[in-house]
Amino acid sequence: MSKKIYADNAATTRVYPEVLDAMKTYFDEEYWNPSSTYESAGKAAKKVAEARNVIANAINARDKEIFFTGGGSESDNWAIKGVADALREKGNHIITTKIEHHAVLHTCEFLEKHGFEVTYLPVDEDGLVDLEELESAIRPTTILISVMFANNEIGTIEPIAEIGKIAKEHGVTFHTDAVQAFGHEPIDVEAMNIDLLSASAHKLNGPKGVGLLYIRRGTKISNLIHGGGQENGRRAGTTNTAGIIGFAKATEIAVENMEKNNQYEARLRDKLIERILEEVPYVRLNGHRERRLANNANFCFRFIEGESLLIMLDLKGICASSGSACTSGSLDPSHVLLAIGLPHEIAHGSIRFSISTDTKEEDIDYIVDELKGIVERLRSMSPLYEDFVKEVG
Amino acid sequence: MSKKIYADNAATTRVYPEVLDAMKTYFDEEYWNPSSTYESAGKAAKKVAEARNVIANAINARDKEIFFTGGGSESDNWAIKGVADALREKGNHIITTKIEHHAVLHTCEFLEKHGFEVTYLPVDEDGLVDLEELESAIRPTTILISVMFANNEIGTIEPIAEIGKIAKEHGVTFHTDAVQAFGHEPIDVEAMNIDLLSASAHKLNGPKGVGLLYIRRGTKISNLIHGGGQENGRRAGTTNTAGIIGFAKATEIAVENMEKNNQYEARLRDKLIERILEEVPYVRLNGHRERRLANNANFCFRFIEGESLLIMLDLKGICASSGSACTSGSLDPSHVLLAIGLPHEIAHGSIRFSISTDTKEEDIDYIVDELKGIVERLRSMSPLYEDFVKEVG
Amino acid sequence: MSQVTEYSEKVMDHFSNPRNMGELENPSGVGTVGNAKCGDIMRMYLDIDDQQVVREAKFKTFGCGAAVATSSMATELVKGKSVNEALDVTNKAVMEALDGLPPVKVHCSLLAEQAIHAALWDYAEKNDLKIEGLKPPVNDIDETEEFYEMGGE
Amino acid sequence: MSQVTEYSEKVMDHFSNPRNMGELENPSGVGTVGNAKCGDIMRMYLDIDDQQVVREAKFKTFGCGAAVATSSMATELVKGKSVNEALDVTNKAVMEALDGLPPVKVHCSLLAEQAIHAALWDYAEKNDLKIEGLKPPVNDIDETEEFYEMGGE
Ligand SMILES: Cc1ncc(COP(=O)(O)O)c(C=O)c1O
Ligand SMILES: Cc1ncc(COP(=O)(O)O)c(C=O)c1O
Repeated sequence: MSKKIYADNAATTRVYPEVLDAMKTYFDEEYWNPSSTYESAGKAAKKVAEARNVIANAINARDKEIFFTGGGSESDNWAIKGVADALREKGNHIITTKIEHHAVLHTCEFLEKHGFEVTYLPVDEDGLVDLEELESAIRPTTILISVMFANNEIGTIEPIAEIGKIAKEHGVTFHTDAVQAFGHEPIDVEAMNIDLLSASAHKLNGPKGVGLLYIRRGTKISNLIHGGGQENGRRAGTTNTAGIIGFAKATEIAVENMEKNNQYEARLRDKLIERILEEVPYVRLNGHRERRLANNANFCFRFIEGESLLIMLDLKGICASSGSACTSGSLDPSHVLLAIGLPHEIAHGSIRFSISTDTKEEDIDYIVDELKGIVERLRSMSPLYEDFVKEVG
Repeated sequence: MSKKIYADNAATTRVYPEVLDAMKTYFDEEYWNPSSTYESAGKAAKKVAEARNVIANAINARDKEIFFTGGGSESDNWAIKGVADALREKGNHIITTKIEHHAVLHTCEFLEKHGFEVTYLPVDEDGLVDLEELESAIRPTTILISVMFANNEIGTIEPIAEIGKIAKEHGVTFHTDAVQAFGHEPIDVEAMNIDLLSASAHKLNGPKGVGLLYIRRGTKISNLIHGGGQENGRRAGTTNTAGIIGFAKATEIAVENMEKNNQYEARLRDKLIERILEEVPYVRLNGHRERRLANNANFCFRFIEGESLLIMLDLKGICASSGSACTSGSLDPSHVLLAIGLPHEIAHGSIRFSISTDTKEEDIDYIVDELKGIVERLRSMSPLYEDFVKEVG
Repeated sequence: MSQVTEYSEKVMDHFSNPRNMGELENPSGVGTVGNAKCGDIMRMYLDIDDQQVVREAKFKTFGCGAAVATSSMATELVKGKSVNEALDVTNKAVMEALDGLPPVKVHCSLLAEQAIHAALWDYAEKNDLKIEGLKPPVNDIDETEEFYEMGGE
Repeated sequence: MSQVTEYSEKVMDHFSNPRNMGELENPSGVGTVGNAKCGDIMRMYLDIDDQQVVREAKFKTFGCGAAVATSSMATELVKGKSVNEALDVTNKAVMEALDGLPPVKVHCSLLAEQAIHAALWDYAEKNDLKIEGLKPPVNDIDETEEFYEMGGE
């Protein structure tokens, strides 16, 4: 197979050479534990401090408000369980949405087993949270609102600043899972009144296994990983110097090029969306048409199941992803697609293309050209399509 | 400064070139998310599966019993909180020791605030747990015994197989923090009746930010990081392919060379211990003389405070570590040194040398030679020594 | 673990080049099993001659790679068999013929078995036959949801 | 964050090359403050002439790098000063002279201030003087623990 188009950047991204370069020394030469006393270790500590500063600046936070973790999932778990534990006396109610990542949803479900009550807000057909609905869900016992910055499947960007404002007015702590947005969309924790924010390095051309939780000064939150005094006593574990330094380098590059990259990606994304909607029948674009991540295009192809589509694309050298249940071994398709109101049958036929600046214009054409043939072929195999054609006549 | 001797391998280790080599591709070329459907991702998944196998074999576990985490601290937190949560109905009593790493101790303290009772077993002057004391601490409500495999400060190796036997006889889940022992001491989870075991890659020349929890099949334990279905649904978070592959490579090298390395290190360690005990007055070796990690030597130098000693060594190019409180900002010295019965004043004067196969015989001589001068100099500055000399006459 | 790499070569072959895909004009029996809600629907067409031998088998499948491959293999396995022999084409037989399936995909082979049975049942009904050991198919295909009527695209 | 790199160059200089380290044979005043249990003990010797001017100052310190450096700096600062001026050598003055200390080390500078006061108090007592603003030192040096008598090495 010669052709290779990676269109699954929402799953993970290529580590940039500059990022790997920045990290390398911290594996073998400057391998010191930055918590140690000797001078060499101080160099590593200084580098980590610089990294923290770069990352803090990216979201208008203070250095001391950035806490490095082992990834986005840990950050989400920490934010939610940490607030739940710290504010247990104050209340037991949490508000989130039906379209959160499982790192949020399953954490909330865990808390439900421990006496917490969780409101899972519905979203509209574009995946947007309704602000009035959110506000009216707030109770005297509400201790946390957790709404994702941008959805990982359908790319919809939530009205975070507006939610932050509501949360602030009601004195409720506000967490946002910004794993898909950090380094991709402008974020200002001050202007947006964000109290807690999760991010993960590998979604922006950094390494896997390192993430962060932004914690606004003064926010009440218990630790999740207890132990040594690292991260100002808030998150134990020997500092992952290489990972953190790589994260910072990736952030630096992402922030510097954000506008340019987004313009580039949005143009290709729009071309992909337009060609597919025009040239393939019985297709639906999932997610909001405008308020969406620049790199995300998600479709449902009627009468077709996602995994089959995915494998056929793979055989043509195209890497994409599907919200189909078949890839996960469960019977239910993506909870996100169900939440935007798709029937199971349609939701099973979803595919997500998440492009990057590595994607070329000709790649988009190649994707659409191949996709047309594949969709046609799979429909010719589909009993659902057979019935549909017979019905329609 | 030309001379540079790194004698702090218990804090962290150099990543071997072979390990970095094994990892590299998984950052930039094979950066795929191993949970993805397309074929390329399958390669990464296969590599991770191989890594899991290498690591499982190292401790006589099955592949499915190995769960990768973000480090030793996370593994400890998971083991303890996970069992506490899963067995809450069965009981609320946990047994551990006074000399555990903070990742264990602070987790236990957290649980104490949540209705659990914890017995912190004392140790003898060598740092060994008393088996009878342990057995008699078991109550009908005991749900977990957590005793470290080897102590990170004084190097003492606990009687793990014996503890495993007792735990099994009483039907109590047994966790061991083997962060210092994994890859350094032979471990057999079957023979030793270990139910849960924590390890961390960076203690054996692997990368920082990746660890594991071994979970014996059938062990009841809740998740700590909820979310995606990675690690068989037990630990969410995008798989840290490079980290895991590096961890496996490091394990492979460590296991293959364990005997040879331990012989080498133990010889140098013994030389260090013997020369210091002979040539420096008023010194105490901490930890068991024989049942100790091959790379660990820990001393208390009377009349001297550890941080001063550490800086002076650093100025001579020697990197070591101290259990002195002054490096941590607290007023109490190491809880481990206090637990083996040292008075505060003596405990403040501790230093740990943790060598590696990189350490040369001449390094040992250099350390001792420099140390003698430094100890003498610091004693000449010490009012405690002044008083002592005057008293003794 | 990725699914694709867990598929055997045989599965990938039957997915990429499915045998007997399509419809039969006047089938002796046709059966549809599965559930669009769950993401799998298999339809099997059988052409059975007077000697009760399956002369032709065709399928259409909405479903994952394993669903397509098991359908394809199932048609191959029943072709040329007597009705009674065809009844013995179990999900195990299909799986073995495909060199195995990943654990999460075992249900697809069950579906293939059910599809054969459903088609045979249809054949039996049409011809007023009683086939020893054949039970009526459980038709759990969901009602088409009313998404499109409700303005869905 | 590592401690060493948080030390200013001045601190490192006064730690590596402490000024006035040692004892005085017949000091006008000597004071010992701190607590072995907490890991810091400072002893300051002062030689004060008839004009109540500090002619000589020496110290001995058991403690961390900052403890040594603040002792050294404190002796430098009191030398040549009158007793009343010496009283004004506060922990702040010591810290400033050292270009600052890491937050966890600020207590060392307080100890240095106390050591000066303790030595001055001793001088005042010996000479039956009353020095304005000087309070008796709090002697919180721990009882020597009985570890060695109990068989400790
Ligand atoms: C005994 C022991 N347990 C746990 C840990 C924590 O491991 P990590 O720093 O990888 O989280 C360490 C080392 O720091 C250790 O020595
Ligand atoms: C929105 C969102 N939240 C959380 C996560 C989890 O991040 P990680 O895989 O780094 O733990 C992801 C990606 O996997 C994500 O897309």
